[in-house]
Amino acid sequence: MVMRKLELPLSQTQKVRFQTAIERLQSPAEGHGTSEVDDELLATVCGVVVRVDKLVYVRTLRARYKPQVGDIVVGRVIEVAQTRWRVDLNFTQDSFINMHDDNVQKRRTSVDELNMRNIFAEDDVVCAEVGEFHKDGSLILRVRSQKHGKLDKGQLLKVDPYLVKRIKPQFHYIESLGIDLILGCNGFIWVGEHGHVRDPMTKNTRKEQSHTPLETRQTICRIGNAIQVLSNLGFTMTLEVIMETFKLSNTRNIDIHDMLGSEFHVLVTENEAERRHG
Amino acid sequence: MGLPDSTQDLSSEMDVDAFRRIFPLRFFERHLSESLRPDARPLGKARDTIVNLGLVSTADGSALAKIGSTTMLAAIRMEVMTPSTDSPDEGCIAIEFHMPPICSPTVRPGRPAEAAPVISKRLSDTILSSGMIDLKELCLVSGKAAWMSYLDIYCLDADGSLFDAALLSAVAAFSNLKIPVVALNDNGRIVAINGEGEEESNASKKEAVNKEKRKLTLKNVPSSLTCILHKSYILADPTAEEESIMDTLVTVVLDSSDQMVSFYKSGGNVLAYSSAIKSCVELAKKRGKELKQILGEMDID
Amino acid sequence: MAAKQGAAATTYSPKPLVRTRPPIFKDSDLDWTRPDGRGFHQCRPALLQTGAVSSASGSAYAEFGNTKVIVSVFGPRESKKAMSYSDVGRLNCDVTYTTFASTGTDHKEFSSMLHKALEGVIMMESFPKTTVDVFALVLESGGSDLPVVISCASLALADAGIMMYDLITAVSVSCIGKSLMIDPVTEEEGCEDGSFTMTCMPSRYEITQLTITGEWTTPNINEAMQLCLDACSKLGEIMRDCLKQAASASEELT
Amino acid sequence: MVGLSISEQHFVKGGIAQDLRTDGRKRLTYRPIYVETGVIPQANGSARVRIGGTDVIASVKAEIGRPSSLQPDKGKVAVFIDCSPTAEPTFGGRGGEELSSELALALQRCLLGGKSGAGAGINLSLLVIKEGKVCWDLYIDGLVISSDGNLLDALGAAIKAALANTAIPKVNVSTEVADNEQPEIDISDEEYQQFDTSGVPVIVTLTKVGTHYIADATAEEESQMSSAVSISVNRSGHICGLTKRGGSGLDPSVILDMISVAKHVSETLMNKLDSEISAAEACEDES
Amino acid sequence: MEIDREDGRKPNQLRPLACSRNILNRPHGSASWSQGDTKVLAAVYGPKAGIKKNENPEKACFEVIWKPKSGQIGKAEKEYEMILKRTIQSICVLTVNPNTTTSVIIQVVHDDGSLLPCAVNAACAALVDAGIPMKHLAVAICCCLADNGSIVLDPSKLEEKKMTALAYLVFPNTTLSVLPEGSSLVEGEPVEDGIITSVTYGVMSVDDYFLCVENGRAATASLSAFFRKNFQQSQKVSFKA
Repeated sequence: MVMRKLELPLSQTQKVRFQTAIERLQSPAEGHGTSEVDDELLATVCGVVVRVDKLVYVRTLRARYKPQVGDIVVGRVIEVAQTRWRVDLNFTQDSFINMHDDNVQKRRTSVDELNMRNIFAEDDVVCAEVGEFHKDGSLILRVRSQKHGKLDKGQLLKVDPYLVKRIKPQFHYIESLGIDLILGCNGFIWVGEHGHVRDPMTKNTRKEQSHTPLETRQTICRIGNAIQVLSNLGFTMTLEVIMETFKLSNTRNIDIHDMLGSEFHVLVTENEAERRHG
Repeated sequence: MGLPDSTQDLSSEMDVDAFRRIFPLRFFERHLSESLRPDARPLGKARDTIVNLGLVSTADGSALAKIGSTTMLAAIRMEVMTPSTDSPDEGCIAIEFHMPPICSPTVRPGRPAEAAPVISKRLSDTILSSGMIDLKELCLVSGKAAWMSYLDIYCLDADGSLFDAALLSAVAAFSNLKIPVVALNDNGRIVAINGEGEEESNASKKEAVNKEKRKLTLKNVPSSLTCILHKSYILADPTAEEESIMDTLVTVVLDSSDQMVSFYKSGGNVLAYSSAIKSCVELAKKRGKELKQILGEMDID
Repeated sequence: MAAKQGAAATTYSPKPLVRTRPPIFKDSDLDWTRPDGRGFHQCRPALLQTGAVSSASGSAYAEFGNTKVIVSVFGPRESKKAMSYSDVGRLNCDVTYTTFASTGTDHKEFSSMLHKALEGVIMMESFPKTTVDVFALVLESGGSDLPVVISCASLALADAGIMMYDLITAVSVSCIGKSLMIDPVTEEEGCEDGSFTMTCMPSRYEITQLTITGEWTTPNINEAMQLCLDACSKLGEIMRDCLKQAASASEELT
Repeated sequence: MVGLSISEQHFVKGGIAQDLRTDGRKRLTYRPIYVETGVIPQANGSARVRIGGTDVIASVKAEIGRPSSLQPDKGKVAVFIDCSPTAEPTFGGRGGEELSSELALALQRCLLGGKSGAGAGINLSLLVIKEGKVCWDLYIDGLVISSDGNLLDALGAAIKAALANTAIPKVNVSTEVADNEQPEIDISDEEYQQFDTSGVPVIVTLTKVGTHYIADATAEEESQMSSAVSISVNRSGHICGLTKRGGSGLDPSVILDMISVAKHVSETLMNKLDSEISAAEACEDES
Repeated sequence: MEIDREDGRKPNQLRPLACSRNILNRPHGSASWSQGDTKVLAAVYGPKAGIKKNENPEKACFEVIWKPKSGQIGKAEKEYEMILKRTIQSICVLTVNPNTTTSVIIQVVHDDGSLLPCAVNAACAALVDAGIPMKHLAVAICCCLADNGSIVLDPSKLEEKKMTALAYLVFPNTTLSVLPEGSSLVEGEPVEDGIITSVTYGVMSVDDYFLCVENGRAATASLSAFFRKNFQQSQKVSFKA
């Protein structure tokens, strides 16, 4: 889980700018995890109420994903069981990909069961669709289309699930940059080098991997850090906001790593205020 | 031995090691029928025995005993205690038997071996009841101070007949014991007087309380022999493999005048009849003489 | 007949608790002699022997001066603890002291330090899903205990036929005043200003473990490192000879 | 523990090789460091240090004690580390204990010098109130709240900050006492003594991933390390302690190279830390 | 030689015996056994599925848990556990219920000498009560060698302390066999003359030990008879019910 890191040390001027921006965003500085009902600020998630000057937000104890059938999710395989893979989705119950899922495996033999790790191994990052709820509350995932399956050459970011709205499409191919961006409904976001998702049937070819080109890597890092900043500030993740933040960092000539510093956080907040009001 | 024909045939075809693993009992019985054991010993003979003295310089007395592969390291540390009011002029002996994980594949760290406390108890019963050591010799100042000797025995390699080897190492450690020269200081505490040359601040000025008593007199030294009873065979000094295959063990402890200190048999499939007991006692007597000789050689140097 | 159990009685050792401390080694004072009369850069005579424990898969006994250590290796055998899937083997280490080995100090961290020293040199992938247990017992502590345990363990692993990239040898250096002393004894370790313990693979010329305590200048570190590397390669040769002897002895038997 | 798929591992390693780590840092760049002091009012000194997602607290408690007979002219310092299971579920069981004792041992090595007490980062002689009789015992407790790699550097920094924050009451000792009696002591309520932390070293951990080594590794990066060397360096550029983790071997020249790099990195880290500490102290005074 | 003992018994005389079985509800079998003031409760659970620790695909396993009257168990109790376990394993038929574990719990109610023999007898009665298949019963007796060289049976705690040596002996019970005479003879000695378990304390001559064995053996006849009578009685009761 990503911890809220809003307790950034701000210089005096940064503090003032931050406050004005927040006030412009929503007066009385309504942070995430709150909503206004009958002029009263109510907590919408369970957690600790935090006040930073005028900003009120609720730091959730443990934000968990609440799945719906049809959601596109990104998850990590945590166990290879007899005929299925257990996947971590940040959901309270177990989630599984079944071996006999059409697209994973056409025929199912005992030899295939022994070779399950050739398809998905422990710790692999996979993209899938929420298929159905099992009787016991556990979740069955589908790996249907060509877009689903194992994700390669990139990094996984974890944000609070409520920051990702269920807006399709969730797969984005940013052609100009050669980047794939998958906003999983469960708050797992994948940023990676563009490439066709490999057919799960093809065997792992670990040897042939080459390094991601530096330029692509820089873009991946920049987008990753943009998502990190937005998550820190509690702004909803959409392709537009992410790309805008990405561009902001580029135009302001901010070093990739400095994006995680206080100054850029304030900048993004100001920019967001500008955007909503402009 | 009336072995079924099938294995008879098998045994001629099979590799010896494989036969030993798959039909251990038959393998042994084959040997026994020819009055020989797999390690080429006759039934009543114990394995080669070695005793080394004074290996641990941090202890006041120590000995290493090896019977075949079974290895025991015993060391004694002397500390001072206030004797109990019931026996104001007697010291004490505390005996502990350890089976560290190095000694056997069955012992794992954190889980002490089941056998260790049992052997511990049998050793202290045997040593204390044999009268080998007069506890009065451990007295320093009557009612005030006496020696507490901590005897720790470590099994370094467990290959059967653990009790025999442990007892042997304990006896040897006591024969190696050199009691430190000590004096009583003003605070009523006993302090060591270091060897010559050393100019210790005030302790050296004190009169030593135990100038003469540097060694313990050992009488009625106990020696022990474990035997396996299997059918009508009696196998002296079994190895771990033999112990695991044939489960009836008899341990006879005799002292130097052939008095019986302990006759120990706990369960097992074979019952001990008078004739078998007598044979075991005879073997133990013979073994006692061997051990006496081994220990006697040590005493010379 | 009633066994007298003295466990409850409180006892004390008549020996003085304060170890006689050698005179403080002044910076200018260069004619200090080591308690056992060795030169500063001279190691203690080492006695190494494989096959000390018959019931173990492999074992070794090491005696460096008064430091006496036995190490047994068991396995590769079934992993006892129920653990998650692993396609490489596991290593389990345990170091214990006998009650008479030394006064006071227990070395709980030694087990994990031994583990760290060995894990890099063992080919874990050669025994998947199983465990190799390395158990050490310090019979007597006479200084530089951990290096002796580590070297002895590597010999025992070799005796057990566990696949390794190289032998592991370990040596420590004590810094007292301005002098560096290799392979220190207990008295020297007690009053050292700094210590430098190194574990390395002598044939591959790689350092696998290194711990330094106390304040060190770079030239001092260089000197200590060179001392240790030289000593380690010498020790490596001794260990190799020991293994060769054991091998030729067993060949003669068969 | 951090689990990464093969391709992610490859991605992380590739980034390090290309000198662009996943969060955009260069190999020897630290994440932003934030210091707060005085976070535990009951302690004589305390500090919280955050380095990226790693969050640790250190507290210093001083108690009157007796010097050990071997070193009558020195006080005593003990370091304990607790890895809270909140930081990671695996810290709950034996794994946490093992890590805690490993960290405590490494910190003791880095802070307390040799057995004779020479070269200690904390000047132990200053802790003596009356030689052989009375001294201060410092209990340094470290707590890992959240773990995202590089715990040792963070804890070392937190301890340094906590020591800088430490105030020890003045003690008056009755001068003339018989040889074998404990002197009477009087602990002042008002007068406090600041602790001199100029000699306290900083710890720099260089983690080797692939053929390169990096400073301030995240948990993801640590999961890919082949070995890591933690070097504690004081202001005068002397090495005060060194611990190597990870099983794989390093060439002696690489270690020497790492030591000189660590010295270099430590200067920037030390300055950064000092300014953060003084800023935090100022901040605390303000409020 | 015939001197009376403190409680007026003859040297070969046992203290009054009492045994009741099926006294506890939860265990599969239970018994209490007393010899004079020494009283021991035994409970048997099992056979139940083998636990990992002592799994054995070929044989039934037994575990013995010794509960002293008060306090923690020490080395002596551990030794008793081991002796009892091995004794029980030698009298039970282990091949009937392979890969099972049977627990025998011994609770000391009062210790007034001859504790281990008393526990063996109690365990034996409890095993019978639980219906564990056995080859034969075991009867245990304590024999002492007094200072004057005479042999005393079933000593009280006070007597145990005064003796120069003592032996705990366990024999098979005398069987009323339907088999032809000689078949139960082993090397010319009847089966019941063989020793299952022998534990001795103190120094004695080898001849004295054999004297102990002889006296103990003689006394086991009466113990066996008591066992038989006791079992027959309860058998009748259960038939009536």
